[in-house]
Amino acid sequence: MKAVTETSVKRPDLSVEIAGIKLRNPVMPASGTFGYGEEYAPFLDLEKIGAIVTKGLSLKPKAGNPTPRIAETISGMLNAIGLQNVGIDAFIKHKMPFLRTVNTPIIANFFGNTLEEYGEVAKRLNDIPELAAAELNISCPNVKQGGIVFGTDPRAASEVVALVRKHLQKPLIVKLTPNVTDITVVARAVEEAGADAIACINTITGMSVDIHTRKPRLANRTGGLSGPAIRPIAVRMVHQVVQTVSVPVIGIGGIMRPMDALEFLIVGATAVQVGTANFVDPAAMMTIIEGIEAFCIEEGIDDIHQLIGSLKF
Amino acid sequence: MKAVTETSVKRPDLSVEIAGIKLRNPVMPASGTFGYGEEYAPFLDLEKIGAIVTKGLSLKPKAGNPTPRIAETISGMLNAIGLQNVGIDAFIKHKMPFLRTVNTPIIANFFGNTLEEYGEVAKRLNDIPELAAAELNISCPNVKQGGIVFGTDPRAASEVVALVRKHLQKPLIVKLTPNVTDITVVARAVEEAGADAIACINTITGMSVDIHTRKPRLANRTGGLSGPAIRPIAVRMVHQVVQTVSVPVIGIGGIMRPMDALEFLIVGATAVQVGTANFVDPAAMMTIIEGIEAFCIEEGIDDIHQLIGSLKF
Amino acid sequence: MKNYRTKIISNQEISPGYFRMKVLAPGFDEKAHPGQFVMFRVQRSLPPLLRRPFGIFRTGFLPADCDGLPPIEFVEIVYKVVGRGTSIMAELHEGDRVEVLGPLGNGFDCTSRQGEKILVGGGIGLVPLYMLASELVANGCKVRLLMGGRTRDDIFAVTEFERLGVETYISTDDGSLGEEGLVTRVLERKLQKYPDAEVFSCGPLPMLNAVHNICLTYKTPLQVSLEESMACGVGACLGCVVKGAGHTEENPSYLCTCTVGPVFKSQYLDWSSLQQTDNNCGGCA
Amino acid sequence: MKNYRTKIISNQEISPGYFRMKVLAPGFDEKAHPGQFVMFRVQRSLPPLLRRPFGIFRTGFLPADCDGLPPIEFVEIVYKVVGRGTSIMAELHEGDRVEVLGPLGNGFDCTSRQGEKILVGGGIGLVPLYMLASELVANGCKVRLLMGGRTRDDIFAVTEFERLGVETYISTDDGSLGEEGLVTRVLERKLQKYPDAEVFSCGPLPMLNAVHNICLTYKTPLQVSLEESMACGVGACLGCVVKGAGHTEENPSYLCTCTVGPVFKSQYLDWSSLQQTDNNCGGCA
Ligand SMILES: Cc1cc2nc3c(=O)[nH]c(=O)nc-3n(C[C@H](O)[C@H](O)[C@H](O)COP(=O)(O)OP(=O)(O)OC[C@H]3O[C@@H](n4cnc5c(N)ncnc54)[C@H](O)[C@@H]3O)c2cc1C
Ligand SMILES: Cc1cc2nc3c(=O)[nH]c(=O)nc-3n(C[C@H](O)[C@H](O)[C@H](O)COP(=O)(O)OP(=O)(O)OC[C@H]3O[C@@H](n4cnc5c(N)ncnc54)[C@H](O)[C@@H]3O)c2cc1C
Ligand SMILES: Cc1cc2nc3c(=O)[nH]c(=O)nc-3n(C[C@H](O)[C@H](O)[C@H](O)COP(=O)(O)O)c2cc1C
Ligand SMILES: Cc1cc2nc3c(=O)[nH]c(=O)nc-3n(C[C@H](O)[C@H](O)[C@H](O)COP(=O)(O)O)c2cc1C
Ligand code: FES
Ligand code: FES
Repeated sequence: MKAVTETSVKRPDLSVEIAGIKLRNPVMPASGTFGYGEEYAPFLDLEKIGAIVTKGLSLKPKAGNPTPRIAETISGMLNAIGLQNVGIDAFIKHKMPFLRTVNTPIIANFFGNTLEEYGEVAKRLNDIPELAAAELNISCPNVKQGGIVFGTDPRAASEVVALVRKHLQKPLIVKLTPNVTDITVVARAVEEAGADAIACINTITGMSVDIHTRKPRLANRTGGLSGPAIRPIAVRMVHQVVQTVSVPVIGIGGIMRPMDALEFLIVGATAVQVGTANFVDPAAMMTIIEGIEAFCIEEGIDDIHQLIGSLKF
Repeated sequence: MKAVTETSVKRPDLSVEIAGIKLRNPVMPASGTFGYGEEYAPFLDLEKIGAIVTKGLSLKPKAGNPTPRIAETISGMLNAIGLQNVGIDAFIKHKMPFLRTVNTPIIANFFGNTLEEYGEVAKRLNDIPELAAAELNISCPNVKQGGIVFGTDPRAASEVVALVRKHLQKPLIVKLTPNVTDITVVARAVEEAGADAIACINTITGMSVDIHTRKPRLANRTGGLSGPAIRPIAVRMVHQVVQTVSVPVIGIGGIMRPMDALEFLIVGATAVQVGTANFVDPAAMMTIIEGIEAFCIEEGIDDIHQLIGSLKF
Repeated sequence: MKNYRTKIISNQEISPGYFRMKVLAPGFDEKAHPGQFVMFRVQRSLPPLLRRPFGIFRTGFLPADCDGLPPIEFVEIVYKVVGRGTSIMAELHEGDRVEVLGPLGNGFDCTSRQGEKILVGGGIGLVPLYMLASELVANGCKVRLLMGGRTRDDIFAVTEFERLGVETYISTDDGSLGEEGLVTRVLERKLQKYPDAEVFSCGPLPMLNAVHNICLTYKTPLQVSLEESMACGVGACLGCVVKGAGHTEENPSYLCTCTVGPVFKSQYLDWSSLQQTDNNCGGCA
Repeated sequence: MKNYRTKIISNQEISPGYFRMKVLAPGFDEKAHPGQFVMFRVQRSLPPLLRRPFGIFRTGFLPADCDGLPPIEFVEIVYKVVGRGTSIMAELHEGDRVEVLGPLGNGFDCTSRQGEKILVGGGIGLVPLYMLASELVANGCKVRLLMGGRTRDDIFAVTEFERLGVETYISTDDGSLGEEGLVTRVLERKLQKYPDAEVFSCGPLPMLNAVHNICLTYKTPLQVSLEESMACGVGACLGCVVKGAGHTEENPSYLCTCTVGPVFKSQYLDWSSLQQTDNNCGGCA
């Protein structure tokens, strides 16, 4: 990474807008890999990243799954945390006081166990003035409809987005699951139902077995695969979604290095989220931001928008 | 790997039956990664592997896609060969004479560009007496139905399997695509339509971009992701399919080492196919077979069926 | 806590399969407490993807390389080669670049100066007990260390513990060093003799469980250091939880091993679930 | 052809960014033909996943380690560090275990003993020309080698070629060694002088393309060695194809670079598609 000195080169403008929120740069953490922000404050300057995205919140606190909850795979990891979180009340009471002091847009990721619950959480999020936007995780089983995941059925996805849209007075980002036949169908459905932006992808369901105990390596049997292993799949899906919708898209999946983030931006993502990489290097996002900047300078790009969607065929 | 001497230990019985064909062991190549068998004859004894699976055959020769057709990703590779193959006639004329001399079951992988073509190829395969079985690749775009992939639509999948079943007088293995929301739905559909066995998974669609040229690294833009990166996804899908159908399942996806093959067997695959690993080590299947045998001996297993489906919860 | 992008000072095999590694870490010493751990990044390239957690064996200073320079501050870990990550670590050399995140977690509470202090370590579980022992000795406590292992290869650092003034008792399953049998048998004898003792333990789960049961019987306070698979080490991923005492399905209590632990007072843990856990992590924290 | 699970004999930097590696390979010499290549497996662990193709620079024998033992047979490659795999290779040492699959592919046809032989190599494209030159010399042909590079760093093995009795002509883009300018300018001059010459070439695609055009003009027979991304190297994956002369959408002709090539007679190739190919492989075969 080249050092960039103000005097020698003009710094490229990295700022982007997602769902009406202005971000100083297009790099933010992926939900569930950055806690509630405070956990990583010792390791990087939270006022240098584009936004802070919280762990997924639900109406009531959620305990999550039994352990083992994580297992490493080749170039990836499986997790079955089970959406453990403090719940919206404790979030407001215990987590917001810190977040309020940080001059960076806060995005609350959230979910519900039922359609109604999604609506309820959306309403409660309106009570938090400092919240810049909400990110709706539709990769959750629909308890009432026999556990089928909301986000795998365009109709259910559309329904939950419409309901949330009705209740939420904040910009709405909808986060898609990759475990679908055609992600463009779901993307179109949630855009029509009122999503201001689309984030993709969430984890891909996977499984790993310990051949000696002959047990699944996760207590939950299956879990979500994240990390570099899934990046080519994520890039493909972001490419497809960008071609389909007109709202901005946030690219997620296996971003570890600046060049990985650049791949997503080039196929048309307006911003990116960094997940598993935070565990590997708590300052990963800083390296990625600096690397994007250095790349822009090398390529003579003075506004990141010249890069976004610049894929050639 | 421990050396196994006849005198010291009884060799475990590794033989399995798939769709009525008896295999000496459960390890065979994945279609498209082993040419027509002859390519790998200098590197391993073709009479030591469970079966030989050919490159996908079509009615007419097929040229495939422009290059670059392959790109390496982290722990995986993308390919967009585009099903280049010599066609069924040249296969019979130029490839069968060699294959006929090998005392190992031959499985012909095949596909069509239309429903009718699938039927035609199936008929032609009947003309090859030495063919032990046929493996139907339904991960191909349905030219007539606007390019939607047969295998992603349970109805189309069922239709093509039923038609092939009608024409084919050989055991029929159906190979599923992982690019679906719920692989069990397709698995059930093809079982009901007459599949004697199910093979899964084919490659997962992915994409990779060269950030300097800003072009996709494959001329075809997207390609199929294979190799270790996809293994957790493949294990999960094989697990799901095994729970759903009663025909035998062949596990495929990222198998490089004996322990990888064992994972698939433990979740319930009756056999496995080795793909990308052949490129990395042309004798990979030998190592895998020896490793499975050594594992059985260590664990006191005298028949591989004690291992198959022995997953504990 | 901080991510040290740093270098290896030394990396030596001290017993078959056990290595000690010193890593340059300015400022580490004054921040570290006994029982804390670090997240170690083996190398910049994959695999492994995730960092690996290791207990802090000790921190300290080496003489400066040259007059006028400050002494060289290090953090030392002891690790057992069990899998891919630790195998790669065993191949590292002085001067190799590594990253160490730490000190992390809540360590042992050694504020009580009363009574005998009995430390029970099994195998690699000896690691966090060294700093603990030295702090307890510094506090003026009488410290006894019961070291257990499968064979004599699993017993290390005996002289170092003794140099602190700790009384050591060794037992091995095969009798190849010290007394033959389980370390827990020694513990029972000691507790009969010192009814007002406080126990600190780290080791494989079956051992910890036995220690817990013995301490229950003798009504002895116990602190244990636990091990769970970890991705982040800082409370962000929620991968490393254990069930707290009073955990129920309706009113669940999951505690992060990385932030609430790795050291827990035994009464705050749900021991019935720990017994079931299939945590085949081998070693300890 | 065979997969040699073998060891490195030596691995040296011969020019900035260029390395020569000798690998133990009994039986290789008598099988290898000029222009063939090997698939090299960098290491047993990932990454990289796939093997990397390298032209055979030469094969040969070193004196036995001890009287009574057979001489040590080796295959030698020369590689340029361009990415992840070659960077790892540059770190390998004598004695490190590697796997080499080969010899693979169809090499140069050097059966014609008539006329002058002009070899044109650009950068790493010099590699397969060494064995070719020594075979041509052995056949009694007069061999001239035109070596091109961006700077003098890209020119290597000059003395070795000269020792074969080859006349060498060096040109570099920046004039830092030999003549300033493109190697193709030298080729034109030579063809004017030797109208009945046969040309053999390996190098970056723009260079090959220029060589092809010049040879067309002078009606000189040309063989070129091409490079395509390869997964298997044995004709199984069909990843490495190039379009043959007469290729059309309706009547396509795709030739495997790994089995039909890497050396092609230029008239059998579809040069218009080659020009478009975005094969940024840097070097050559
Ligand atoms: C808080 C804490 C402190 C520890 N302190 C020490 C110590 O001082 N010395 C020491 O030798 N070991 C210690 N361990 C265990 C050590 O982290 C594992 O042995 C190491 O991660 C194995 O890595 P590997 O790549 O070699 O093994 P792998 O190939 O990854 O796996 C081998 C075995 O190690 C277990 N394992 C893998 N990853 C982890 C993980 N992140 N956490 C726990 N277990 C894991 C696996 O379940 C498996 O059984 C500690 C663990 C924790 C949680
Ligand atoms: C038949 C043949 C013979 C060759 N002979 C030589 C030789 O003698 N000396 C030499 O230095 N190089 C040779 N090459 C090129 C060499 O294979 C690549 O430079 C090498 O694979 C790059 O590996 P990497 O991991 O360092 O680069 P990567 O990080 O993989 O990529 C860096 C660059 O190398 C290209 N590349 C990557 N993989 C391949 C591949 N499998 N085939 C071709 N290009 C690739 C990429 O397109 C990229 O531009 C030959 C290639 C072929 C096909
Ligand atoms: C431990 C862990 C917890 C996660 N929790 C959530 C969550 O609460 N809500 C959510 O929408 N996504 C969650 N995710 C998914 C990530 O936000 C992200 O979509 C995914 O990990 C892919 O990105 P990566 O490859 O960069 O990690 C979680 C991922 C991990 C690894
Ligand atoms: C180069 C290449 C070509 C392939 N061609 C075919 C094919 O013709 N027919 C088919 O059914 N599958 C084809 N496949 C898919 C493989 O058979 C296999 O399902 C997939 O690669 C996953 O296995 P792996 O991870 O072990 O490679 C191909 C895969 C590769 C890498
Ligand atoms: S390891 Fe991530 S929360 Fe404890
Ligand atoms: S490299 Fe596989 S066919 Fe040529």
